[in-house]
Amino acid sequence: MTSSVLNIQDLVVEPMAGGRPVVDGISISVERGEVLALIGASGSGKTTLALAALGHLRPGLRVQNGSVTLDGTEMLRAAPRMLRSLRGRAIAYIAQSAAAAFNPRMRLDAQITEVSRVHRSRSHKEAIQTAHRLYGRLDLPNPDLVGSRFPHQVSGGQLQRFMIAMGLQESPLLLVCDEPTSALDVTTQVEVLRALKQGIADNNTAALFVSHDLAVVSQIATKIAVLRSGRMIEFGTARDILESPKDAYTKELVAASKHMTISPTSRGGSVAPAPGPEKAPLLAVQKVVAGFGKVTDGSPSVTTLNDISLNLRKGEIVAVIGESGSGKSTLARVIAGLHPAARGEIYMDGKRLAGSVENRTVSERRRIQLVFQSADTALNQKHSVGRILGRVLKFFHGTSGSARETRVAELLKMVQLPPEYANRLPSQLSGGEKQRVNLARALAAEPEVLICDEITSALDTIVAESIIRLVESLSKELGLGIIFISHDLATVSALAQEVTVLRHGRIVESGSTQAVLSAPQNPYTQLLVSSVPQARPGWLEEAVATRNRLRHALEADRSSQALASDGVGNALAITTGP
Amino acid sequence: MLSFILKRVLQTIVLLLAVSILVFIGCEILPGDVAQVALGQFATEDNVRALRLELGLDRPAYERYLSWLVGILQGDWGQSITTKTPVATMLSERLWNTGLLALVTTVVAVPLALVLGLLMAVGAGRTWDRSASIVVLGLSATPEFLIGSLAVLLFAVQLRWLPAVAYLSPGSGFSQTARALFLPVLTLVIVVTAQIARMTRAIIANLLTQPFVEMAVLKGVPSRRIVGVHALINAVGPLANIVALNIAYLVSGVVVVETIFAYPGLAGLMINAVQARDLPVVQACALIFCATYVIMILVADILAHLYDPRSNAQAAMEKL
Amino acid sequence: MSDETDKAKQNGHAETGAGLPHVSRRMFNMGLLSSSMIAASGLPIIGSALAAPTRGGTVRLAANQQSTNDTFDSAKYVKGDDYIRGTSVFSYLTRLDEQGNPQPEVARSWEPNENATRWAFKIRPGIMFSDGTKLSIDDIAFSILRHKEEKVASSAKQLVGNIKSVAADGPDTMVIELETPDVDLPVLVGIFQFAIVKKGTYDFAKPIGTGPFVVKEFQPGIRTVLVRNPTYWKEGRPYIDQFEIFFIPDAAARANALLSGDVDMIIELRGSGIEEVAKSSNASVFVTPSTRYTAIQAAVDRAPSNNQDLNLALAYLVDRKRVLDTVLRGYGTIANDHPIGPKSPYFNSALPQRTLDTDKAKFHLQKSGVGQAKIEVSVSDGVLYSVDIGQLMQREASRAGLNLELRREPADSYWSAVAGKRPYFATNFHPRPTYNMLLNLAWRKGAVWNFSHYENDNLEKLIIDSRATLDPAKRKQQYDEIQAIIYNSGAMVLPCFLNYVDGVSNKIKGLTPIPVGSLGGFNFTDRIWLEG
Amino acid sequence: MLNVAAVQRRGIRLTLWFSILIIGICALVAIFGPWIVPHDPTEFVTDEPFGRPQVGIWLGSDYLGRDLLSRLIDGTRTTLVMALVATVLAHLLGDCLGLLAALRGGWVDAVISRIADLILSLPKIIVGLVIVAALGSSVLVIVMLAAVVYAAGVFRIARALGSDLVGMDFIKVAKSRGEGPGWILFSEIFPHVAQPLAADFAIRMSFAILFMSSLSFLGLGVQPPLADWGGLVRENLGGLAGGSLAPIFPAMAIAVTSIALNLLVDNIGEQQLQKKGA
Repeated sequence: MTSSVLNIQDLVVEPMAGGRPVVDGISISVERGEVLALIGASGSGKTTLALAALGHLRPGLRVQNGSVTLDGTEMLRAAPRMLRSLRGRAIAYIAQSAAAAFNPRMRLDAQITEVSRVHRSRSHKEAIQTAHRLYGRLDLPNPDLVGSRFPHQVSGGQLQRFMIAMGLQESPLLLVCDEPTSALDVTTQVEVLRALKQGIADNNTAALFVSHDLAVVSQIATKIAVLRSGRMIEFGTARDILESPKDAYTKELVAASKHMTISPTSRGGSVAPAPGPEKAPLLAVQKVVAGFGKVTDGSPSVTTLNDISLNLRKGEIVAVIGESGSGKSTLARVIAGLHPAARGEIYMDGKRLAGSVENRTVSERRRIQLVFQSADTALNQKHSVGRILGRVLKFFHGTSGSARETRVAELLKMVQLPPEYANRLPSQLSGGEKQRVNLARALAAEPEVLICDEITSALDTIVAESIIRLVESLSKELGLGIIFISHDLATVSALAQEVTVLRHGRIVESGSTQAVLSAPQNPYTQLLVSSVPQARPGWLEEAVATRNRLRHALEADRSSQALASDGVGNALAITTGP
Repeated sequence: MLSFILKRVLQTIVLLLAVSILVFIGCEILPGDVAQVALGQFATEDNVRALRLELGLDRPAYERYLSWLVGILQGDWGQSITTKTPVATMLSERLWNTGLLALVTTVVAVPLALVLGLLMAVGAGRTWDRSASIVVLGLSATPEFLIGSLAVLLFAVQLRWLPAVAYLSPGSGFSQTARALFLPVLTLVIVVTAQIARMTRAIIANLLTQPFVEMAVLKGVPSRRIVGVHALINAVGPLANIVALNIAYLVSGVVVVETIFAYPGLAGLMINAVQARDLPVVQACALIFCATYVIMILVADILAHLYDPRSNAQAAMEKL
Repeated sequence: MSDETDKAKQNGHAETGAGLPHVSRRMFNMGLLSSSMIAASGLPIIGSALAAPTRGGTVRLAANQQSTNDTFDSAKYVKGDDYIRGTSVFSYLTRLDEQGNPQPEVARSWEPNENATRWAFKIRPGIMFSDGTKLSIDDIAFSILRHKEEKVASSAKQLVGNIKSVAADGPDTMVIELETPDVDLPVLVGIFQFAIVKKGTYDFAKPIGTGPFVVKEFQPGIRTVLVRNPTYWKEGRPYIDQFEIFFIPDAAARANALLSGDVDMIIELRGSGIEEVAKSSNASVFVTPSTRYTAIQAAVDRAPSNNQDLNLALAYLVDRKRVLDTVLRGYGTIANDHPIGPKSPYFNSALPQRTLDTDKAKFHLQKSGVGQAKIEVSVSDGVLYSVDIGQLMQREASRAGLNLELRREPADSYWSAVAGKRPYFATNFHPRPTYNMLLNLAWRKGAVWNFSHYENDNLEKLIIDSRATLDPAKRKQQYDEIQAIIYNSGAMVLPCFLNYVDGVSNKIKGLTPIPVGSLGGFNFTDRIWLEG
Repeated sequence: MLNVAAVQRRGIRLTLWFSILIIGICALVAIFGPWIVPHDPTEFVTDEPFGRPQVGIWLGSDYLGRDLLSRLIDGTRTTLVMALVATVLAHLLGDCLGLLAALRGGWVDAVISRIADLILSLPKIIVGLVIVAALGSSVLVIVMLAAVVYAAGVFRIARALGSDLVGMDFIKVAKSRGEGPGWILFSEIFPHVAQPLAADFAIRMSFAILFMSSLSFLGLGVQPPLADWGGLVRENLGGLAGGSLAPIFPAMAIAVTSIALNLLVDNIGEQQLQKKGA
């Protein structure tokens, strides 16, 4: 026991307001040089457990029972002074969102060396040197200069690496990483994961690694603890858990993570209907240019979409793939009429659609429905589910009274929710349920074209998979044409017949899913494909190797694009550095 | 940065122009013109006509406004209608008095309020914070005429320590001036400190719920550094704004304190001038008040800009 | 009452010219002016002749009305502090004494012709202006006649109307010719407006006078600083070196300033400030009994205030005793709805004193037939105590079943937009050196301050005739009738005469009350001194 | 340092109850005033100005010898009704314009924002003095004045709240469906901003009470014999030097009500914060 860096015994954390404990009697220990992953869906108590290791509880929570010992110190009962001296020095924390965790108005160097400063462990000069050394090891460009920037002046992936540097600055015994990569794009995730793995290895640091993504965890963890509803349901070495999960939930988790990898023999291609070539597509996007600012000669001052064309047939699912800043959400809005294009046309059934939703007919508006990424913001939190769906019915179909109630129940059934959910508020639903309501609302209009904008990205793996299945079945049952926008190749590979890859507002590759994913032509598509996490040993190293191989081709491509797409490439431009 | 300031200055000029037109129309609408009001009880039709002629009020309104505007653009504030002295002369002493009161109050109240607000935010939720919050809230909710009157009653009438009226006689020395200013400054300091401290606490306490503060805690940064450095640099913008609003209030809104302490300041002059329908003086006061407000807000915005690395200003400075 | 007016009509044309103007002058004036009330109020008479005056020191006065209208142009004087500034910087031909009689100043003596239409004034020689030039009769003539000029817009325009000419008659004699006889001319030429200025002066930004002080600093609405005029013609005067005026508009703040010793004199104490100063050991209440009044007037040329019964009902709805005790704190005299003070020899004691009488009020209300119609009475903070008197009246009105509502009007436009323009409104009036002057200003047809627009041929005639009546008995009779007419007209509810109640530091000596204004009739700066 | 919730709970409950109690009492007094006044507020109960408290005249008499308690009760009604109406009007005006400006943007937003800036840049009290001088001091004028002056502040709050929301996806959903501005404003946006606006309402009302009191204190209040709290302070301020508490009681009423309104908002705000944290 005493040799453990961290030892948590029978920890019970509960909300002050009463209710089910958030952490319910968990005991774990982390040995020197070991990486323990805590895996679970949101609400499983994994973050609370990780923060307890630092002797920290979020407001509104209290410890009901248990002990947390860090290197022999009881963290839950330590004096504030003691805690302060340990935090940052003996135990360091890496937060999920680096963008929120860095003070926006302090320079990065100052924030990273602040750890040394408050612990008076070394002189300012030494601290700076240590930090710059770390930057170099973490592959940050221009290690001696980049730290004088402010957080907003570096890219998200770089910021996350700065956070790792901050965690490693004082070479702590234990590094607590709270979903350090889940807010990142897949290609960035590869870089950060590698940096983190490197950092841990260099210092022989022990780590507590919190994640919902088994594939990510599998690359870095030596042991895995599976949490569900505040309890630890399975514990073992990474290999044991991945290869022979015992608990049913763990099995489901492992299975989902396997589904979520690219399989060249996916269902997608085979179910494609054979449309007659003479028939006009249901929806056609032709040479669309869109952006922000004043439009001169059909090009806006900031271009986010450039020369985009796309066809969608009835019953077909077309995927649009791209990372943040690729313009994929803008495309969704252009089609939905929320963001009029500067140039180019959109046709539905051969009829040209007006650019702005105000100028479209009611029927045109009804036939195209957009499902937003985050159900939290897309559903009005103050309206009940019944009201949300009912309004659409009333608006488009004039349905009211008991007919409306019946139809609401039908819609809920369609998205596999019980009819009594009509009386609930969105805040009373889980993330997956909310996304189902979000879908149901679109379906209530009885659309012909459904645009799904990143509808699974905010969801846990298992839930995401079930939503994908739902979309797939809806497409079949209702014969909808679906444009499925995602950053996640794995999701798409299981669903779409056609795929279009966007980068910096341009189409870099498109074609049938099978063709594009199994034999990508464009280096960027290749990078994307290789970056999709896989729950097998050695994937990370392969991905890094692919990345390094493609780097050159990508950078050439990038700089030429950055000129054209002005502004979007800002964050990336810095990688090449001054 | 420069274009930002230029744009704001332009906006300010338009705003001031709008105010001057508004004031002019307002004075035209007011019942009774300067001649009637000046003669008051003694106004007869003959008198009024004669005085109007004497004051040049027989000219049409737009003509009078334009000639005033031309004057202003040449730096001439015009002449008071009632006293026939240049407005600039009339303003000078009042402006000095008002400025002195505002300055002294600001110098005392702002640091006091910021420190108090920070201390309350550090101890947010503790007994000290709760009791201080209630005291501060109580003071900010107490009408200033009560604070002022009680202060006079206690310090001037009962204890005889300080003068009851803030009469600054010409050539009075420092200690005399300090004694005269003490009670009005005290009253205003109480009012202003309570306001700023309350807002400071709210702003800082809100910042303390930010993730970067949790991160700092988990880095082992002590509370005072979190509040004094991490939170404070993020609070510069809103704090500057609040301080600016309070300073603008000190210049233009202290009618009540001027009344209680018989302090000859600008606000009193403006009311006086409104009552006498002395348009050039009203205009001058209105413009000074409005300009103070706008300039204060502008300074606060520039300060916020300078402290915000995301703004262009910071980028521009970096380039230099 | 008709009997009385008839009698007045019969006796209207009294003989004129007989009698000795000089001897009877006292009778022409108000004659009520004795300082007996000061003793009664427990205040020692300030500055008895026993103590020898000392020279030097600065006296500070806090005035009550702050305004950027402050001026040295006597044609535009409107406020007490203007008068004080005027009497400090300028000299006058005559000056009223404590009894209200004109005393020589720049004029050493005066003599009228037999019907008082031509007056000869002997001018004191050797008086110098503060800029070193010599005072001439031309200057004095200009000082009087400029008030007739259109461009001067003088508040004394009506008063100067009776003066036909002013001219020198020899080196030290000045002759004033009148349109109609006026036995009170020596009083008239001493009023504040007739300050003696240099001939041709129209700009008073830098005033030059022959008074006890010269201007050191003048900031309208802020302060006036006056210093001793070394060439003042009165030997040894003024006693004080410097005199400052500034403003404390708030009555409570003014009292506090006096109590804390920040000022030496204040104009107008109010409410419990009076008691506080009275209790204090370093300052005293300085009371000047006077016939200043605040009245509720009815505009009799419009509805509903042309209803005489309604007006009389209002007269019975004022609790005069309560006004005197509560509002005025006893510093006043109960009045009987006409402007003649009870201590005046002209006072008509035959008229029954009106008191609060709900029954009589109800009787008149019944007769008036107003029923539940809303009657609005305009009051203002600019009219001293009118808001309080209005509230007392309103309370009694509600008891008598009259729907009376108060309208508090803004002070600044009160005289131009309210007084005389609304049915019922409060007015206040400072006493004039003679009642005749007051009646001419306030009760003649078309007179400036005839706010009630009350017109009565008989009254008109009585006012004109009494000015030329030299026989005291005859005059008394005329005044009795005048009072009866006003009393019965219902045009004015005048509950109380208000004393001037001021505050003076105990250090100030030599101050005596003169019943035309605050603090020695606003004319005191050359005779007060500071106790050693 | 951040774990302060436990300590706060008791304090919150206490001040919350205090504020509810005070506001409740004020409301009851305002509603039932005419039935609970011991005397007619315009009646002279004693000949003595500033009489000491005694049986039946529990707070003493005012400067004209009227019962101060009765006048205070009567003033409560005047003060609160005026402040309430002014605040309701300010919010009606400010909320509608603010949300509209946020939704519409463009020139609508620019014009209304500039007007609001203009109003905010002028000193309130002085504007008040000028307006009252021009239009006379009646309840209507004062209430409308306060409403307009405070509408500018409400506008800014409502606009800021609205601006945060108009970018939200559920608004886009409604827009893409083709919903009109009426539905979007009142059905989609309003439920979200109702609570912060209600909090602003309480704070704003305390401002309005203070503002109107200051106007009354400067002599521009309601018509006598009616008096709001500020007017009562002014009327009786002269008694302060003589040791009378007559001006203190109404001044305390102003302060306590204002404090209660602020505490109410603070507490509700903090409770919500707690709910979020839990």
